[in-house]
Amino acid sequence: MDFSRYNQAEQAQINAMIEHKQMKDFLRLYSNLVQRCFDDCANDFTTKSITGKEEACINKCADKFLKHSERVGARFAELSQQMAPQ
Amino acid sequence: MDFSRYNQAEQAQINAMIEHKQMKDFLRLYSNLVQRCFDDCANDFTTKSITGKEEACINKCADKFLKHSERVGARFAELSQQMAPQ
Amino acid sequence: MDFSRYNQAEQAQINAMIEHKQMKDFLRLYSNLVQRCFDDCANDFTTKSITGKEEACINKCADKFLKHSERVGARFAELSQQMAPQ
Amino acid sequence: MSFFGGNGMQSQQAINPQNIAMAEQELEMVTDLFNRIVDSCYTKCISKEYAQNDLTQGESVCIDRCVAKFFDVNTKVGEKMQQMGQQNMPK
Amino acid sequence: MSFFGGNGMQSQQAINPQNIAMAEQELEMVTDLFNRIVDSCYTKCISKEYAQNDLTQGESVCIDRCVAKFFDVNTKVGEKMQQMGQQNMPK
Amino acid sequence: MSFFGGNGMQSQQAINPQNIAMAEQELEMVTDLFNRIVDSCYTKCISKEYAQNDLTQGESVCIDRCVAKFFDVNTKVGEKMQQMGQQNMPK
Repeated sequence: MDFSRYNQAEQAQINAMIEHKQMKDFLRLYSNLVQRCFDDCANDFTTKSITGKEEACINKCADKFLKHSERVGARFAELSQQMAPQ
Repeated sequence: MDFSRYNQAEQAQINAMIEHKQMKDFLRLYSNLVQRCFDDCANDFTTKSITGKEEACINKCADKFLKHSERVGARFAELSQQMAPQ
Repeated sequence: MDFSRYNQAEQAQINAMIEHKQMKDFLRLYSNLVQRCFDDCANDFTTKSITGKEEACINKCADKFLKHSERVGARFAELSQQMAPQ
Repeated sequence: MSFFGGNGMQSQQAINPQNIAMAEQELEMVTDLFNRIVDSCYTKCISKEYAQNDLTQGESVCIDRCVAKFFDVNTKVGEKMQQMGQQNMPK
Repeated sequence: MSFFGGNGMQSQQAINPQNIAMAEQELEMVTDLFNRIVDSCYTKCISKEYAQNDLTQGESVCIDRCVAKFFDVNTKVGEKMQQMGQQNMPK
Repeated sequence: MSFFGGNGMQSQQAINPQNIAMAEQELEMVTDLFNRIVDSCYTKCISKEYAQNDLTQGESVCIDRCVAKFFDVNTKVGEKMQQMGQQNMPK
């Protein structure tokens, strides 16, 4: 995204908006991760604490989800840059 | 949630915000219920009015959904309270 | 929706709100369409450009999705009108 | 944007923020209902084979009935909840 | 709506907009967590046959455990992410 | 929060609310696109067996292609809709 066409006062306000949005996006990523890993890993409701097997699954799921998001972010940034001049 | 660290003026504003949010949450619960029960119960598109069988299904689905939400709410409140002092 | 009970100043503000919302709804429709047609049509990840077969599928999916939304919109408007006097 | 550039007629009338908030909520509910119907009826009625660009006769009829049924369910559930008058949210 | 009609007590105290924003975010997170638990545990625990209006004994027990487990997972993932202290968003 | 505490430089320039609204909408669209790609490509590419903590070679390659394809579809659908220039929303 290129906001250089706006004046400095506007850019300052836009930057504050972006910062606020990044916080919200981070929280959204976090709660998406929790729900997805819960849905994929928690399947035994004979106990109310998570089992060792479930915990191992959740750990791997959380790692994969974060690495996945990071990789999508990298590709997304590259492709956005390529499209910018068009 | 404990907002006692804020001053009274702030708490008044926060309470107004909570009230507004409860209204929105109630509407969200309602439309979630409608969509879920429709998806689970309406499967016969040879008619345009709901059949007796579909209506019975929707009634049970709506009751279960509300009781489910209520039970989740009760457990949620208990667990939130337990975690608060940490 | 009938906002004739409000005064003209209020109606002007409500109309601005409706216009803003229509823009947002259009963007939401668009990104929903993209995701749905991608999910339904893109299944070959041995290439990074979309194949001829995928493109044909996406074209049909996009057309159907728009015609579907249009038809739902028409029925929705009729039924809303019928219910208004109640 | 509606805060700027009022005309003469508007400046003579007071805007009640509660009326605006009510209109906003009504708009929100109608849009949400529409979006949910689009989603549910697409899943119920549209074949994922995408054999042609037009809706088939069967798909069209299915959509009409699906929208009508969704309205029906929405009304019935609304009546039911009004009867109960109960609330199920975390405080 | 909270901008209008303050009482005497309120007018003597300053409202810090950052405190309000923090409270709003906290409220948002708690509501979001609640809604996700309702969704996930409904899918995990409630039979789609809808044979009666009440929750069965099995469904009730499942809900209790499901909510407890979701809290558990939420805490564990939170601890894990704090350890990593990393951020994965597009700039 | 941007309403409070402006500095000297800012106070000399006028803020056009329409520019801010446009920037907000652009930001919204980019974030929404990113989130949808994360969701769709996770479903398409990541094995639910969770056998290890790292992405496999196959998963990594799949993600790269999936993101590229999603961009492609996004562009193609955009062009198609511009051609049609039609609108399908309830009034």
